[in-house]
Amino acid sequence: METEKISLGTQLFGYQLDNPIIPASGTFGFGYEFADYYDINILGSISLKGTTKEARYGNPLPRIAECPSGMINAIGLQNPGVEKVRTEELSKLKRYYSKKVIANVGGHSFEEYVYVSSAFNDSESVLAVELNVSCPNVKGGGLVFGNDPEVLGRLVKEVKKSCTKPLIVKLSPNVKDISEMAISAESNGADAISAINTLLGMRIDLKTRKPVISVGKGGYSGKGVFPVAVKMVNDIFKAVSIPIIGMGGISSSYDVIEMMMAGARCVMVGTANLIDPYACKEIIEELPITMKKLGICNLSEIVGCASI
Amino acid sequence: METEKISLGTQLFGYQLDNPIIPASGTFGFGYEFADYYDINILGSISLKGTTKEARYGNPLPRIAECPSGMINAIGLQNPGVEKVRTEELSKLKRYYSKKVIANVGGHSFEEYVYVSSAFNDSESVLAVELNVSCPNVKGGGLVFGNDPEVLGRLVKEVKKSCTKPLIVKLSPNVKDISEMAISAESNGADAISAINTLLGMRIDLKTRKPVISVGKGGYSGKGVFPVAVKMVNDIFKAVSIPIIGMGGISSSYDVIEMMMAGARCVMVGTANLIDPYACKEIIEELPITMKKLGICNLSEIVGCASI
Amino acid sequence: MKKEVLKVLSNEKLTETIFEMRLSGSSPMLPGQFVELLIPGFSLRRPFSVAEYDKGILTIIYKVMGRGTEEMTTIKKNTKIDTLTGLGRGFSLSGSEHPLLIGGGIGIAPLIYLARVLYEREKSVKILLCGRCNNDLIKQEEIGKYGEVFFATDDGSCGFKGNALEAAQSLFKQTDHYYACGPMPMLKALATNNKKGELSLEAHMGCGFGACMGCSIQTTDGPKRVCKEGPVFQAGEVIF
Amino acid sequence: MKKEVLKVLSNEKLTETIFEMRLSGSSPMLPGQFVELLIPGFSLRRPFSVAEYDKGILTIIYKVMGRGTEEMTTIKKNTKIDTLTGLGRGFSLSGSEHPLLIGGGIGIAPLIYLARVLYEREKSVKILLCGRCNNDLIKQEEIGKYGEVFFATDDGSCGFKGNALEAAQSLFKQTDHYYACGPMPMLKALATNNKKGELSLEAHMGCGFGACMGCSIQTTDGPKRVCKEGPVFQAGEVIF
Ligand SMILES: Cc1cc2nc3c(=O)[nH]c(=O)nc-3n(C[C@H](O)[C@H](O)[C@H](O)COP(=O)(O)OP(=O)(O)OC[C@H]3O[C@@H](n4cnc5c(N)ncnc54)[C@H](O)[C@@H]3O)c2cc1C
Ligand SMILES: Cc1cc2nc3c(=O)[nH]c(=O)nc-3n(C[C@H](O)[C@H](O)[C@H](O)COP(=O)(O)OP(=O)(O)OC[C@H]3O[C@@H](n4cnc5c(N)ncnc54)[C@H](O)[C@@H]3O)c2cc1C
Ligand SMILES: Cc1cc2nc3c(=O)[nH]c(=O)nc-3n(C[C@H](O)[C@H](O)[C@H](O)COP(=O)(O)O)c2cc1C
Ligand SMILES: Cc1cc2nc3c(=O)[nH]c(=O)nc-3n(C[C@H](O)[C@H](O)[C@H](O)COP(=O)(O)O)c2cc1C
Ligand code: FES
Ligand code: FES
Repeated sequence: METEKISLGTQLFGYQLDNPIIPASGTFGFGYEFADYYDINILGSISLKGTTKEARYGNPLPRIAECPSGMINAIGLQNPGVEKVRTEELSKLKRYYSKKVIANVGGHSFEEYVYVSSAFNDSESVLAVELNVSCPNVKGGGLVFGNDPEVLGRLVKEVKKSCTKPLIVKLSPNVKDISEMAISAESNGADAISAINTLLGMRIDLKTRKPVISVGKGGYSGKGVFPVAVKMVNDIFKAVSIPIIGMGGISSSYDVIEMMMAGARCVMVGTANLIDPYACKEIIEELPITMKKLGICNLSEIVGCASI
Repeated sequence: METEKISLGTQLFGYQLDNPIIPASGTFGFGYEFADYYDINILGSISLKGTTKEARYGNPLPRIAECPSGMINAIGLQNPGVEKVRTEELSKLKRYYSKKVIANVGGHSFEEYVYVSSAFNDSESVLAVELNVSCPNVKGGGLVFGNDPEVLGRLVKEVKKSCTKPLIVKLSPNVKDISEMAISAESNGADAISAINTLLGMRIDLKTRKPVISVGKGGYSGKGVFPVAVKMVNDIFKAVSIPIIGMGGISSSYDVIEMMMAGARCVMVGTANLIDPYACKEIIEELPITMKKLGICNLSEIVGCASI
Repeated sequence: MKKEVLKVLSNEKLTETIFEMRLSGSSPMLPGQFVELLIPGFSLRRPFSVAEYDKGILTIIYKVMGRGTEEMTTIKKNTKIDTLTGLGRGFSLSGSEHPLLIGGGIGIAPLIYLARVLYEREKSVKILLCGRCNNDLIKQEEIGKYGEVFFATDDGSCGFKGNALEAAQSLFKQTDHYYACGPMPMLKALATNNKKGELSLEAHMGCGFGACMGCSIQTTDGPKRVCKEGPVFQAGEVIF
Repeated sequence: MKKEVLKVLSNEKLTETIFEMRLSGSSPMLPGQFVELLIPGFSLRRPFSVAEYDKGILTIIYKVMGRGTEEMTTIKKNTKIDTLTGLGRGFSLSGSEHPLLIGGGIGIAPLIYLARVLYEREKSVKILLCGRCNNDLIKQEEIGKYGEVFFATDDGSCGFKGNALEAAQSLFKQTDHYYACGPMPMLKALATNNKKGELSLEAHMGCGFGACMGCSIQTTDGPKRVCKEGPVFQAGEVIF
């Protein structure tokens, strides 16, 4: 097989992505700072830092704890607020990135999700809105939107009423059955699923005998979550027919291919960017070589092929 | 601090364990084979391979898949059946191990759990029965006993009626909220909780494009699950007052201490035994040295100290 | 079983995808037994049959199959490798005066040591080496020292053109016991045809020393572990 | 920021718990900037201030605090280390003719390079080294070459007996600008007392180059990242 004949292209909501590699929300800032390191136009798309209605500082430090095979974060959705993101951050990014991006939306109430997700309706450079449903529902007594299929369904339906962009619902893995959640999202109008968000985890500082993270627990990500992510993406693939954006612990072109075989149409790379700022670039460069080794001409042929 | 003054002892159901290190079920066979490698009497106790009513071969091969930071298994509860375990395996083990052990019980129906767990009533060398509730409920349509608090409560209540040994309920991490499960177990009579069992995971063979494991998915264990286990053990600690046996990814004396600070009274070591047959021995030898470094005299002083 | 730190003496290419690694410091190994190497960066150990053993020096011959064996090709001389030695039970060494050894592909590896030991015990050894093409038939010269060697290749590029069973048919008549190692379909074909032999099997392993039940096969005598009761089984006992 | 593979030239013990590592192959670094080393076996990089830089040779001085820095002490000469260099913004180098440098414990490390550069710019440099005891006051001689050195220890085993703020009080009168690095309580005390200075802060880092928001502190000017807008901040802007 000739490397030249290998095609990395894929489609999402009718938009052509040059390749399936998208930096994951929260691990790539608002993108433009990575332009100092390489030409970010090579990326399929970019998922921006989670955005809320008002500016948020997030949680007290420390917000990061190391794990044997990944890390825990409890950033607490630090962001400058949707108005600034829509006006300033998006236009800064536009100077370096000519393709469309994904706006990641957080929220602590139905109203906030609806408000923030429809704030991007007129943003030309936004391909889709990605709803991060792992945030606690402050008004609903701290319950999480992301672990009750009924609540999730209502949220998706509400958001779809006013958000005109294609809607990606990003699922939390901290559930009993993720396919139940995916089905609820799909049947209430979601246009795609992304998964997985971080697993709940905790580390303790043996000297202070207290949790490393100021707020106790946080979200575990990185290589250690990969087998869980592959399994959940495959569960979702078997349950719904909308496209899936797979993520969780991807750090090489091999992982990309495995995630796609499990059912992902494209993938997001998170923690790997933090340890190696060039991770996405290296994966994109490796991908055709690995495909050749494995006899894969076209990535679309492998999506979900491992389902038994 | 003098190393001699350091005490590793702990109590479980009034029985004195010389140290909190117990090989986890399924990773130490029926124990006696490890006597070829070292004197297994140094172990606090041993949790035996999961036992069912009838002999089981388990799942077809391959049953094992490697992960970046651990492994996936789908053994499918291979065991010679409770009768043989009670008579042959226990007495073989008695030749090499003079302390009491934990009988791990699997089942595919209420009746099977009840039958197997009470089969050990008269086994003197059995300290307690550990109920592995992650098995699918064959009669209940494949539903798992371990992810519905109501079903779990009924199971524990049933088993307690006829099983006279202290009952350890071993919880699955594949739930929305593990403390809910722990509370249900405690309020229905469980004498201790052990956690976590394996996380559901999947790996795909990139050459065959099919899952590595014959039955598709399996249980993910090893270092990569440690942050999840610490978090869940801490959740359980805050929810119940019965003792907790913590496990999931422990591979060093540091991990033992972290798990105890999260709330575990003693710990089980699983996958580490498979990669290094001397893992438990090395951890037991390291433990006093690490305690000294950290200024810990007595392990009981740290149980749950990280709760905030 | 022993946990030992072995030192790499050499790590050389035999063919495009097959390498030979020599390691020092190993406890005694019997033909058919295997070792497990812990390759830095990987969680599980990799199992390899002993291809030669002499006074503490162990040879393995490995084929690049995936990311672990690929990584192994980069290991340099003097590297220290955490290894479990003396795993499994080997081939029976007595019982037949006219043994036939049948190796398919990389399954030839364990037969080298076996051939030498049988030869030193003055058996009249016949060896059938099978592969897809001539390139697969490694160590022809060395093996030739220990007995009469026959070849079979799928493409006919060396010896008989055909598969192992076809090639073995005439040799079966001249032996009362065979030893086979190779791909599962080959072993199954041989065992179905002739029960008077021993097969060395492979299985994905969690531990390699009997603790996890990850490698259990079904036999006429109940489940047995490839790593503990095996990797060598009687041809008649394996349920395929 | 650059991703570079540096080579260890030396890795020597300075005191019971403090080590000095010299690495070659680094792009230029400014005083107050930091690097992140990827220690094999660990997931996240470890951040260290540049303690000296000269023609591609970078020096860091590190204290053993946990398992990562403990592992670092075993790194041998010629080992190659995956490193991010040129991280963060350094100290301002102009603006004061009579700067005061205040280092607490391992916080002394970045002040060595800073002191030299200020000295070479012909500033009249005063340096206050603080610690629990004399043992903490590393590199006294080297620093002495760049300015007038003062000492303060909690136990009085060297110089003034007392903490950094107490010791700094009289020196503050002789300077219009200070640079401080050390434990958070020390920095807080200094900044509360005197706003005319710069502080080098620490924070647990997810990335080290501005991508994760793991290290954001609150300032009078909104949230700022220790790794990107810092690690050096104006004493007056940090909200403790
Ligand atoms: C008893 C025994 C003896 C063996 N002797 C030899 C030998 O002498 N020479 C040789 O080249 N190969 C031998 N093998 C096969 C060898 O172990 C595998 O080819 C090797 O583990 C593949 O590793 P990988 O990382 O390259 O492949 P990957 O596919 O990337 O490995 C992924 C995982 O699957 C396991 N795995 C994959 N294929 C096999 C297999 N066929 N058997 C067991 N585990 C597997 C790996 O060990 C690893 O845990 C033997 C296997 C067994 C069980
Ligand atoms: C900008 C900056 C410059 C620094 N310069 C120096 C220096 O010159 N010399 C020196 O000895 N130390 C310096 N430190 C602190 C040094 O990074 C930590 O002591 C080191 O990371 C501890 O690693 P460990 O594995 O030994 O500790 P562990 O506690 O085992 O580490 C666990 C995790 O916490 C992180 N961590 C723990 N303590 C700190 C800390 N104080 N700051 C940041 N991360 C931490 C580790 O990086 C790791 O991710 C600096 C920190 C920062 C942020
Ligand atoms: C530091 C950090 C910040 C994150 N912030 C967000 C966020 O704002 N919104 C979101 O949907 N996911 C967020 N995530 C989750 C990631 O997008 C991703 O789902 C997860 O980390 C798993 O992928 P990985 O293992 O490749 O990192 C964050 C993850 C990390 C590590
Ligand atoms: C090969 C293997 C077999 C297992 N078999 C059982 C079992 O029979 N019963 C059970 O309760 N848990 C079983 N487990 C789960 C372990 O006891 C333990 O809960 C889990 O592996 C997490 O711990 P670890 O990360 O230290 O391995 C098994 C785990 C492995 C790896
Ligand atoms: S590999 Fe664990 S029992 Fe054989
Ligand atoms: S450490 Fe990631 S932004 Fe500073």
